[in-house]
Amino acid sequence: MIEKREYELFIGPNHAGISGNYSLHLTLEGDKIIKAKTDAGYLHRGFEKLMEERLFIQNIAIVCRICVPDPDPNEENYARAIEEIAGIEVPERGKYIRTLVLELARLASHLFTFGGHAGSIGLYSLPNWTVADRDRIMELFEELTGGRVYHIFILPGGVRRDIPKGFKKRVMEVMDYLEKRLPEYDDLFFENAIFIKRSKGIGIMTPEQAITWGATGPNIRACGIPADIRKDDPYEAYPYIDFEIPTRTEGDAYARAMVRRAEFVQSINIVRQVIENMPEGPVWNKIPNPLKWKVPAGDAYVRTESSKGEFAYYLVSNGGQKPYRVHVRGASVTHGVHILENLLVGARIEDASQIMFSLDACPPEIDR
Amino acid sequence: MEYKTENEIIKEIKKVFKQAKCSIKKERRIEVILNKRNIMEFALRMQKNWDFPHLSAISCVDWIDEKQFELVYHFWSYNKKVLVSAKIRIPREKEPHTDSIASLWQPAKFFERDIHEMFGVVFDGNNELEKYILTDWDGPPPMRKDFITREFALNFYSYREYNPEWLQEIIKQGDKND
Amino acid sequence: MEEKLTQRSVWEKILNKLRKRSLWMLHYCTGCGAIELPPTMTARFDMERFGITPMVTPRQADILLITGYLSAKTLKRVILTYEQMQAPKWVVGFGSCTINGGMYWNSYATIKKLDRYVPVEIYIAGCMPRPEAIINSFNVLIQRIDEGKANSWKDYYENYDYYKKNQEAVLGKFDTLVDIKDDAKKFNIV
Amino acid sequence: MSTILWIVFYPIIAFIIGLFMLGYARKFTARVQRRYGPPWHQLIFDIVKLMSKKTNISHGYMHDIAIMMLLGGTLLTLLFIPVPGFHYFAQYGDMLVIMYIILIPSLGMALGVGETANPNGSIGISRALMMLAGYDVAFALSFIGMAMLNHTTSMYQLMLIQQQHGISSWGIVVNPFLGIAALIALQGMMGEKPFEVFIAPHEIATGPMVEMGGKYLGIMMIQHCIGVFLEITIFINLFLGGAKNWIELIVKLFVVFTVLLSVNAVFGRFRTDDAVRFMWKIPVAFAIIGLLIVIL
Repeated sequence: MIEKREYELFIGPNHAGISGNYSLHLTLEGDKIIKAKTDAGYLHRGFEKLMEERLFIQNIAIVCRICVPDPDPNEENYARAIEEIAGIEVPERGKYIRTLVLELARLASHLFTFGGHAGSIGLYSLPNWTVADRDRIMELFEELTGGRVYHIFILPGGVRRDIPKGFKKRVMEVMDYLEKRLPEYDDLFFENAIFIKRSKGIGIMTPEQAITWGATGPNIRACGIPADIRKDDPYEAYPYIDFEIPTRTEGDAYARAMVRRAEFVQSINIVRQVIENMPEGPVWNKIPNPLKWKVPAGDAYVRTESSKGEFAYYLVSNGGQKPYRVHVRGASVTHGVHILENLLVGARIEDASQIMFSLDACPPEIDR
Repeated sequence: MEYKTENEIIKEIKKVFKQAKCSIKKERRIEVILNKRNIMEFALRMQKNWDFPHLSAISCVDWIDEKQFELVYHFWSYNKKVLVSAKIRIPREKEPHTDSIASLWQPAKFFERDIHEMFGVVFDGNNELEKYILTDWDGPPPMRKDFITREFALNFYSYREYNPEWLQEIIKQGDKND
Repeated sequence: MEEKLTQRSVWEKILNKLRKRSLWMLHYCTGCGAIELPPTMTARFDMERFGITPMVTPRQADILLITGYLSAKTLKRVILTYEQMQAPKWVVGFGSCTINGGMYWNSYATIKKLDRYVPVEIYIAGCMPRPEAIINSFNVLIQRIDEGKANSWKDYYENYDYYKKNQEAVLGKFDTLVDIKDDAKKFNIV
Repeated sequence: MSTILWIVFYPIIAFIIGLFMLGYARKFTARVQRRYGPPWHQLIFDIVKLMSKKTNISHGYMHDIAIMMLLGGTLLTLLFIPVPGFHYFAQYGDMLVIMYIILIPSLGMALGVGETANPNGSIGISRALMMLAGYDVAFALSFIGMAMLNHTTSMYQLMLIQQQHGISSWGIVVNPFLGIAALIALQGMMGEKPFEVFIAPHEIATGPMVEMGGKYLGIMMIQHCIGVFLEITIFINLFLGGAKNWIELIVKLFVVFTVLLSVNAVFGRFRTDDAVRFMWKIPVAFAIIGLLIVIL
C-alpha cells in the first residue's frame, strides 16, 4: 500500500498569489490539495462598530473604504438605505449620475481582475496593459469626484456635485478607447492557448452548488443562472437602461473570466446610454442640517450588484443621530470563504491562486 | 392589488405559521416576525417548498435597552424576485442559544460563525463556531453595545503626542472667547 | 533618531552610489493603500525605471511597505516578515493610518503609531497616497541612501528591547525564531 | 601562457555579456508591456546591492557548499564551450562531456535548497528536476542528429565544419526540424515562460530561491548571467555555425535571446505536468523527424 504522506503548506498573508491580505492553510499530498482552510481577519478594522460611533453624515467618508477595488457600491448602499428609511426621493439626474459612477467602478474593477487573473497564471504583460487602461477611468473619477480610488461622492439624497462641462465627451472618449483595446486583450489573454489550457476545467461549480453555496454575481452567471440584481431588484436608473446579462454554462475559471469580459462590454454600452439620455435638473435633494439630523426609526436591507457579486447593507436606525446598526454583507463573504475552500479540494497548488482570482474574492469585504 | 406576488407569499406563510406577523414594507420586500422556536422550520420550508434558494445574510442587532438580540434572516427568491426578512428575538444573556440553520444553508456557516464571534450568540448544531476573524483578540465580543471601542482604543494603544505651538495658541484663543 | 552618519569611507560612498539604484520592494499588501501599488508598478507610472521591482519573499526584499492601517493580527505577521528581511532594510509607511491611526483612530483592532513596533524610514502623506507620491517617496529614499542617512534599520538592532516591549504590549508573548541581538553581534551591526 | 589569461578572463567576459543580455531582457519585456523598463546596466546595481548586504542568513554548511557547486559547475561548463579565440578545452571535451557537466548546477541548487527546509523551495526543486527531465530528451535527440549528420561528437569540429562551408551548412538550414526541437528545449532549459514552472512567483514564491538572500542570491545571479550566455552559445555553436569573431557571437546571442524573450513575454505558465507533456510531445516529434531525415 503506498504510504500517504501529507504535508501542510501556508499560502500565507504575504504571497503574490493571494489577492490582498489573506491566507490559505492547505493540506497537500504531493501536488494535490486534500483540505483547504482559509484564514481571514488580517484586514479587520471593525467598520460596523466604528459606524455606530459616528453621525450619519460622518459615515459617508468611512463607508467607501470597506472594499478597495470597488468602493462605490458601499456608498450607494449606505445612501440608499438611509433614503429608504427616511423616505428621501433622489432626483432623476442624481440617479443617472449614480448609475454612471457605479458602472465606471465596475469597469475599473473588472480591468483589475483581468490583470490579477492573468498574473496568477504567469502572463505579466496583461496586468500592465489593463491597469494602465484602468488609470484612464481613474482620471475620470478624479475629475468628477476629486479622488482616484475613494470618491465619497454618493450622499443620501443624491450626489455631491453635477458633472463638469465637457465631462460627457471625455467619458465617451475613454469608452471608445476601452472598446478599441478589447480585441488586443483577446489576442494576448482571452484567446491565448495557454490561458485556455490552464483555466478550462478548473474550479468547476455546478448550478445547484452555485445556488446552495450562495454564489452571486459573475460566479453564478458563469454557471448558467442569469441572476443579476440590476435586473431582478432594479435600483437607480437601471430600469430605464436596456442591457443583457451575459451567462455561460461551464462554471469553471475560464467561464468566469469570459463572463466578466462580456459584462465589461455590457457596462461600456450602459455608460453610453446613461451619458446619452441623462435628464436635466437638480442632482441633490437637500437633506436637513446634517449635524443635527435624526433619521426616523426603521430598518432597510439594500442590495447592489457590485463587480464581485451581491453587496448588501442592513441598516437599522432607532431615530437617533447615529446609525444603530449597520451590517455589511460583502460579496466575497461566500466566494472567498466556503466556496473557495470547497473548490480548492482536489485542485493542485498551481491552480490555488488562479481559483481565488477567478472567484474575485476581495478579503477586505470578508473581514470588514 | 399591485403587490400580487408579495401577498401570495404572505398567504402561504400565514397558512403554516398562524401567529407570524407579516407585512409588506415596499415592493419586493416582506417582513416576517416569528417566534424563535420555529425559525428552523421556517428556513426548511423557505428552501424546500416556497422556492427561496438564496440566503442573502443573517444580521444580528443588539437591542441593549430591551435586553434582546434580534436575528434577521434575509431570504431571496430568484424566480419570485422577492426578499423575505424573517426576524426573531433571543434574550440577551452572556451566551444565548438558538438553533443553527447551517445544515440547510452553506452561507449560514459563515454568518453564524461571524455573529458568534462578534456577539457571542451560540448556534446549536453548527460545530464550526471557532474564532475566525478575531483570532488574536481575547477581549469581550466587540460588537456588543456595552463594549465602547473609543475608550478601549484610547487606553490600549498609544498615540503620537502632537501639540505644536501654533495649535496651543489656537486653543488659548478658543479658551479666551467662550 | 538623529542622523547617525557613519564614518564615510570612500568604499561606502561608492557602494551607496550603486546600491541606491536597486531597491526590491516586498510584494505584501498589508492594507488598503496597496491598490495604488499596481498602477505604480505597471505601465503608467512604472517604478522599475528606478530599479524598484516587487519581490515575493522577505529574504530578497529591501523595502517593506506598510500600506495604510495595520490590524493587530497583521502586525504579528509584519514583525515576522520584517525580521526575516536582510539587513539594510527600510519600512515605508503609507498614509495617515500609520502616523497616528488615521480614520481608524478609535478602532479596537488597528495600531495607531507604526514606529513603536518597527523603525520607519519614510512616511507618505495621504489617505491612500497617489502613485506620484509613492514614486516621490522612493526618490527621497534613494537620495537618503545616497547620502548614507537611511539608517533606520540600525535602530531596530540597537534598541531592540524598546521595540520588543511595545510589540508584546499589543500582541502578548510571541517568539519570532530570529535572535536579533545575536544577529547584531554576528554581523557586527551594533 | 595565453591559456591561463583566457581561463581567467573568459568567465569575466561571459559574465559581462550575460549581464547586458539580462538587462536587455528586462528592457525588452518592459517594452512589450508598454512601459519604459530599467536601464541596461541594471544588473550591476542589483548584484552590488546583494553583495553588500550586511546580514546573510546561511542555512547550514551544506547550503554554502551547494552555492559554490552551482557557480563552479557553470564555470566548468563554460570552459568547454568553444568561442572565438579560446578552444583549448573544447578540443578534448566533446558534446557528451558538456551534456554531463551542465547538470551539475541544477543538482547543486537542489542540494542547497533542500537544506533551507522551506516547502516552497522543495516544491520548486522537484519541479526544476522534472523540467530538466522534460527538456533534456529533446535536446539530446537534436544533438545526436547533428552529430550523426557531421560524423563528429566534438562541438569544436562541428563548429569548424559549419564555418568552412558557410551558411548552407548551418544546422538550422540543413535540418530545420532538429533546430526547432533544440530551440524549444532551450526555452525550457533557460526557464523562460511558458516553461517557467520552477520560479513561479505566484504559486511557490520564486521556488528554489525563496530562502536565498544577500550574498547567496548575488552568487546565484552571477551564475544566472553566465548560464544565459552559456546555454545560448551551445545552441549557436550547434545550429548557427558558431562565430568567427566576438562581434558575430554577440549579435547571434542577442538575436536568439530576442526570439526566446518574445515567447516569454506573451505567454503564461504551463502546469508542471503539462509542461513536461508538451516537451515530450512536440520537440521530441520534431527531433525524430529530423533524425529520420538524417538517417534516410
